[in-house]
Amino acid sequence: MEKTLLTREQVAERIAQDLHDGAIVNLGIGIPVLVSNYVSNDAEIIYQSEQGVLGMGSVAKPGEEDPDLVNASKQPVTLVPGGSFCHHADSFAMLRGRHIDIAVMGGMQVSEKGDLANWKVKGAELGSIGGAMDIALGSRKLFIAMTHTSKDGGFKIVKELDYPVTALRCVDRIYTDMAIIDVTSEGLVLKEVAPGLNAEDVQKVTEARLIVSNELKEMSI
Amino acid sequence: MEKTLLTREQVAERIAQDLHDGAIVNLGIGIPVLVSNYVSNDAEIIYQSEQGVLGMGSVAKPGEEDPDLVNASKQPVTLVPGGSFCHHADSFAMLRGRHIDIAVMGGMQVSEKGDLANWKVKGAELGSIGGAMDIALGSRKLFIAMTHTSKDGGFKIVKELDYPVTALRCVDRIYTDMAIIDVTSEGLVLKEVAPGLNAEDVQKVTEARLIVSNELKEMSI
Amino acid sequence: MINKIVNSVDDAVKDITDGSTILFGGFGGAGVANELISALSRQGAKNITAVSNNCGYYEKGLAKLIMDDRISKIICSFPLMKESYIFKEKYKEGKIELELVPQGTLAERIRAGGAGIEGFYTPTGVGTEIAAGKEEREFDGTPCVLEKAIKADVALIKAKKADRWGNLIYNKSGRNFNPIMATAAKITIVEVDEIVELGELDPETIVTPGIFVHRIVKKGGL
Amino acid sequence: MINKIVNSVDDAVKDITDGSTILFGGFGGAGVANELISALSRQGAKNITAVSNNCGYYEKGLAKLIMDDRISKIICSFPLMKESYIFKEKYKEGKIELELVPQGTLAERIRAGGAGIEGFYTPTGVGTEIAAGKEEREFDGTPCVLEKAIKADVALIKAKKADRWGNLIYNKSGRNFNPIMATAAKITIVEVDEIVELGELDPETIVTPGIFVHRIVKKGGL
Repeated sequence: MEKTLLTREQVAERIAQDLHDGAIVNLGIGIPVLVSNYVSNDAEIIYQSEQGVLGMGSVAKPGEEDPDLVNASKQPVTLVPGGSFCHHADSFAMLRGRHIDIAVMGGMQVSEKGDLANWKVKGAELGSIGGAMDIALGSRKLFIAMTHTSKDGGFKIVKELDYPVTALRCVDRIYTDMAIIDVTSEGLVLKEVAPGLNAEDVQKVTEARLIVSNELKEMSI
Repeated sequence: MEKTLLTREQVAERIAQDLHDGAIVNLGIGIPVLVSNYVSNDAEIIYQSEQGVLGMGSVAKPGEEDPDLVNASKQPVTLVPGGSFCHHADSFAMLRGRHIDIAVMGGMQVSEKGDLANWKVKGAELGSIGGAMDIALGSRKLFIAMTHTSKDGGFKIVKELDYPVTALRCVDRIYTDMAIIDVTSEGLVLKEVAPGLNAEDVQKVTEARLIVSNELKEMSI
Repeated sequence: MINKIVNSVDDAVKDITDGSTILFGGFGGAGVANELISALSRQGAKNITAVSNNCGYYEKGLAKLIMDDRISKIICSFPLMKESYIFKEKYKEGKIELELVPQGTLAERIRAGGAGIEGFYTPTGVGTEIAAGKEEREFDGTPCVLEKAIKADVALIKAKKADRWGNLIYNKSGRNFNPIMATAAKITIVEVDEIVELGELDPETIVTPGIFVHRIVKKGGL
Repeated sequence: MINKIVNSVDDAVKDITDGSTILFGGFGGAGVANELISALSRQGAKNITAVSNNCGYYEKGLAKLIMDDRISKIICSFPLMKESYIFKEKYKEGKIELELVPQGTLAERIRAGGAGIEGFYTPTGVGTEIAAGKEEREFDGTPCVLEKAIKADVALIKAKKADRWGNLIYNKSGRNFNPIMATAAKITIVEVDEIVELGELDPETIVTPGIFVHRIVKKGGL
């Protein structure tokens, strides 16, 4: 089998398999926002969005946009039956108060302790935080979706962050275009690899040491 | 003229004269709750009640009671047009956050610095606070309505509280059955006396020293 | 499919364990989950820490739980109403511990517990016996005391209408502590007058979104 | 009689002074008081501290105020959108100071300002550059940073409907920061789509009670 990396869509598809029926989910911008496209129609998932929307539906069709109904990326969206609106302090009471089952977010770096960097490039003067710091700490489970390495091939799963921290010890699971890795008290555990890859392929592009799960398997996409 | 003390109703009537059109007012139990009976019909006063009612109306008529619409004394009341409901944290955001123009409250003791005691009898094991501590500090103006002396003739307007404190330096004006006294940075200023009384009569039953206002007058009831 | 509707109040409270911290919604008699409290009375859990504005009336509801020595501690703002004589007796017998909290601080501590805020500084209580043992600090000349979040195992609340997701609306001042208590418990159980179809509640008017609700029972049974 | 309706946006903002701290409602383009901000632009007040989730788009609204060097400091969570190029230019020129705040902390600081809470402890920001210089403290094993209330001179907010008391309802996620900003300013000025009779808004559905509102102007004029 050829060693190909997963596409962004395939990473999103794989994450969608791990959202259980009834889950309350916050999806960040980038790969995460694609996840909802792959959720089974049998599962009733409630999407929360930081600007005060619980029960966010799909992107609004042309002609049906309301400039006052947007997602976190400021695109016009819809609301599903059962959805509701609240103000920003109440929305972040949900996000900070551990009421969100799963948040899926992009990442620039994740450390072996589960520390996350994703709001500012190393050495940059400016960055935007938005809801990232609150959501990273406040969600019951935090999934990170990202490419396994940076564009120039640099490590993103590292021993210690050298990018500005978003939150410490917050990541539960990392989904990359090569692997699924759990953050545990023992360290990073390699759970699944992309079709055609093996543990060694993944370790080579991972600065932090990976513990290979006894149940290591290929992702099914 | 005979030296008679004001009735509870007369104290309430006099306080009502000092509520301006448009004021947002919180009335405590006892004399304060009577105040609304004496407000001019020309004035639009909005009554806030701690359990989450803004725009509280009169006591409900028999047959029109709703057990879910009560005042702070747990009596059935009504809501006026323009009134609204909110939850307890939002209600105390109003009360603590200095959004109430005038609160009127009963008092056991007031000190010359404007400290208030009204939640627990001296030496008692138990007392009820309710909203008193929040309202005393959080209102823009705090009016105290009380008898000038205790039942056994003891001082209630004192140099230092010896009853348990409700809040420090919170009282703006004291209305008693004998006088109206302002708390100022200079000390207590006697502004008005009940018909037939003079400053000396009031000072005799007041432990704290009273500064007699140059504009001292008889209350008009 | 999400369906938080439970068949009976007894089912709804059956797994509450001894030693639980329980939030009881209501202000006086307004917005009290009477049937859930009766079910808790039948259920038997003891050594409960209760959080409630009042201490129950006569020998019913929360007062019955106190009478039966099921409540070991109560956190409240207004314990002394003449209808709360059971509390007073039990307090004098040393059967129940009291943590007296100003009403606004009680509300804010519960809200903080639900919002992931661990503590806050309020001017309320400075210079009073409530501040004893608490850290004081000045902010721009305003002295404040540090108060800590209240988080609970269970909330027993009352609402007017719910849908199967647990979205709630309330009736008038029956709202009171209920919406904030809903946010601060691991398991929030709601007694409602009416259950409606999903989508029937106007999204602009939902006071408690379903995210904070775990079990719904209809008053008087389904 | 209480009547908070003002004839024009220019009248509504005319007394805003140089050096004011101003809360700007909205999230992206949702729930932004565009006409009030344009009026403020005409009005001329400068040396403003702005509190806003974003830094304005293109060369309009808040971005125009920044372009005209009217904003000396901005407190926000998300300054870098590609449409916010004016902010970026002015920041690089040293013409505007930035206080970057996590979005939830920004919301909570504003809410605290309106609620008389002077400071609070949040886990958000611990171990990040946001925590620099802030007090840290652990609560039951959760490390937190101390954040302080934001209080403002003026709030410029957007709502859907108002009555003459200033009771407000909003449109969908146009709600966002507007209700909390309404509570945290000495003068809250609201731009609304529609003014209705007193009593027309359902008391159960009013999001911002009139107690928090001082001036109302109708979008597009009366």
